[in-house]
Amino acid sequence: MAQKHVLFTFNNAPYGSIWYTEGLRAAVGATSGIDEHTVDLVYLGDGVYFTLKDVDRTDSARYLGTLTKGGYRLKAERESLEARGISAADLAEDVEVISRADVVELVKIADLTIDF
Amino acid sequence: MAQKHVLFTFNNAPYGSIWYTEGLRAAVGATSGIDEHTVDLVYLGDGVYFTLKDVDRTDSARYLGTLTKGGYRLKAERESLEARGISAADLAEDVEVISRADVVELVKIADLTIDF
Amino acid sequence: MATLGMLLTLGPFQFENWDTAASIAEAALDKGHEVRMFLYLDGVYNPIKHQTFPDLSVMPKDRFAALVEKGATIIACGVCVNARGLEKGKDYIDGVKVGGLPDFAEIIGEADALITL
Amino acid sequence: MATLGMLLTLGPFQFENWDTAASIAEAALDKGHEVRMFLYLDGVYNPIKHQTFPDLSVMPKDRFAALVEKGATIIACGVCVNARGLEKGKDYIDGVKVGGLPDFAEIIGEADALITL
Amino acid sequence: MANLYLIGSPAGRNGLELAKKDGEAAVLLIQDGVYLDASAIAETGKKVYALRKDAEKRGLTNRFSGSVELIDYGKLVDLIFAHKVINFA
Amino acid sequence: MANLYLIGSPAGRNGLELAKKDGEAAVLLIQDGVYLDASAIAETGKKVYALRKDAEKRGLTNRFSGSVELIDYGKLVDLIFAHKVINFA
Repeated sequence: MAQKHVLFTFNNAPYGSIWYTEGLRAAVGATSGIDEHTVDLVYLGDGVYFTLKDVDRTDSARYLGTLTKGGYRLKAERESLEARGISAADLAEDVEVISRADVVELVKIADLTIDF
Repeated sequence: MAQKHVLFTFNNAPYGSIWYTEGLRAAVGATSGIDEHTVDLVYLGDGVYFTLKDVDRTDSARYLGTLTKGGYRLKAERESLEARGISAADLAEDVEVISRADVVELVKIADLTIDF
Repeated sequence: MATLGMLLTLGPFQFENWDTAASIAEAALDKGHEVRMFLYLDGVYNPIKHQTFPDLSVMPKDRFAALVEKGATIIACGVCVNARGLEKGKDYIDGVKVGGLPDFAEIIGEADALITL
Repeated sequence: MATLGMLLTLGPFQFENWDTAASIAEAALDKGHEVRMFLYLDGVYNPIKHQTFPDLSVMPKDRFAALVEKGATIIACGVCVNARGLEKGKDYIDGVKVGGLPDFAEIIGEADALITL
Repeated sequence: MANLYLIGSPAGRNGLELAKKDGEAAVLLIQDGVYLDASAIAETGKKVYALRKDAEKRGLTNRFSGSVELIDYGKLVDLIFAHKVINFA
Repeated sequence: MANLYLIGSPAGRNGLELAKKDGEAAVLLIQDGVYLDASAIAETGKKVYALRKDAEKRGLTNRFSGSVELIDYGKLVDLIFAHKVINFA
C-alpha cells in the first residue's frame, strides 16, 4: 500500500461511449481511497471534445466538482485540439491547454497510467 | 414478407471486435430464411483488413463456406485498400477488388443496407 | 403507416446506440409506424429487468419496456443470449422474445426501412 | 514476485480485451506474480457463470475462473453490476467479489504495474 | 428513393466517402457522427442533416452553418421512410 | 524505468504520438494496435515490440521488418514489470 501519482488520459469523445464520465468517476475513486492517490487528468485525441465550453456536463458535474475542489485541472493537449480545429476560445474555463511535450512530462512523473 | 437484396458492409477489422465474423453469420441468416434474401458483402475502411490472405479464418470459415456455395464473393473497396498500403498480392483468392464508384452502384441496387 | 426494422448490436450504458435506438423507435411508434427490433450480440443485454442505478431515473430496460407497451416487437438472438449467460432471457422484461436469425430475416422481409445501431 | 494490477472495462465476446486480459493474467500468474483485477463498466459481464456457446470449448467465465483458482483476486464494481441488472453478482462464478472503487484505489496502491484494457 | 447516409460511428467516415460519390445522396449525422466534417458534401448541394439533440449535448450547434439542418427524432423518422437508409451508425 | 507504451486500441494513435516525443520510450503493439505503423519510432532506435499471437491471427507477421520484435505473453509480462506501462489499449 502506498500513495501513487496516477495519470488519467481521456481518449474518447462524449457521448458515443461513457468512458468520458466513468473515467472521471474512477479518478474520484482513486483520490478518495485510504491512500489518497493524486492524479493528473489529460485529454488526448477525440477526448479533447469533452473540453468544449458548450458540452453538457450533467453526467459528470459531480465528479468534476470533487476533482476541482481537490485542486485538479482538466488538461487538453494542444496538438489534439489543433488537429480538430478547436481554438482556445472554444474551451471551457476550467481547461488548461498544454503541449504534447508537457504531456510527456506528465507521463514521466506518473507512477501509473490509466486510459479511458 | 418479400425477398430483399441486402448490402452488408464490414467496417471493423478483425479481431479487436467480433462484428467481422458475426456480420457474416447474420448474412448467412438473411440468405437462409423463408424469403431467401440475396446479399452483397463489401469490405470498407479498416474492414478491408479481413481480406488479407494470411488472416486466420477459423471463426468465420463456416459462414464463408455457406456464402461461397451461394455464389457470393467478398468485395473489398480499392480506395480503402490503397489507403492502408494493401496491394492485390496481399489479398485472399476469394476477394474481388472493386472501386468506390462500384460500391455506390451496389448501394443503389440494394433494398436495405446493414453495417457491421 | 410503415414498418421500421431495427438491428441493435450494443448493450446499455457503455455505448450510446441503445439510447438512439430507443429514441428512434419511440418517435416512429408515436407517428403510428410499426417497429420490429432485433437484438444481436451485446444488444441482448438491454432488456435485463433488474437494472438499477441511483443516478438514472429511467433505466434502459424501462425504455424498451415502454416500446413493447406501445406495440413494438423486440426479439433477441438466442445464441447471443445464452453465450452471455442470460439463460434464455429468464430475467428479461415482459414482452421481449428470444428467437434467432430467422426472425431477423423475417424483419428484413417486412421492413420498409432498416436502421442498424 | 511483483503485483500486476489490471482494469478491464469491456465485456466478453464483443471486444477482444477480455481475452487479452485473461491471457496476460495467466502469463503473470505462471511466472509467480500476483494478479489483482478490477472489473469496471461492461467488464462486469465477464464472470456470469451460465455462459454457453456451442462454437467455443472454453467460455470467457472459465478463463476467469481459472485465474481465480491460480490465486488471482478479481473484484467487480458493484454500482456497475447492479446497473446492468446482475443483482450483486448472484450468477457469478465462485471467487469473484463484488466491491467498489475503493478496491480499485487499493489495487493502485499495491500494484507494481498496472494494465488497463 | 434517394439514399440517406446515416452517419453515427467511426465507420461513418466510410459512409461519407460513398455519399460524396453518390449523386442522389443526403446525409444524416447522429451520435459521434456529428463530429465529422460534412461541409464538403453540403457544398455540392446535397442535403446534410444533424440530430439536434446529439449536436447540442456535445456543444457543437454553433459549429454547424446554415448548410446543415438540425432536426429532431420525428423528422429523422420521416427522412428514414422518405429515403433508402445507408447505415453507418 | 523507461516507459513502455502499450498500444492496443484506436486511442493507441494518441500514445504513439507521445512515444515519438519521449526519449525513453519503448512501444508494445497488441490487439488492433498491430495495424498501426510504428516504423517511424523504430527508425529512431526506440524498441518496438508486437504481440506475435495478435499479429499472426491478423495475417500481419510479414509486414513487420526486423526492427519490430514479435513476442509472446510471457515476454510481455517481463516487459511490463521492467518498464512503466503507459496504457493505450
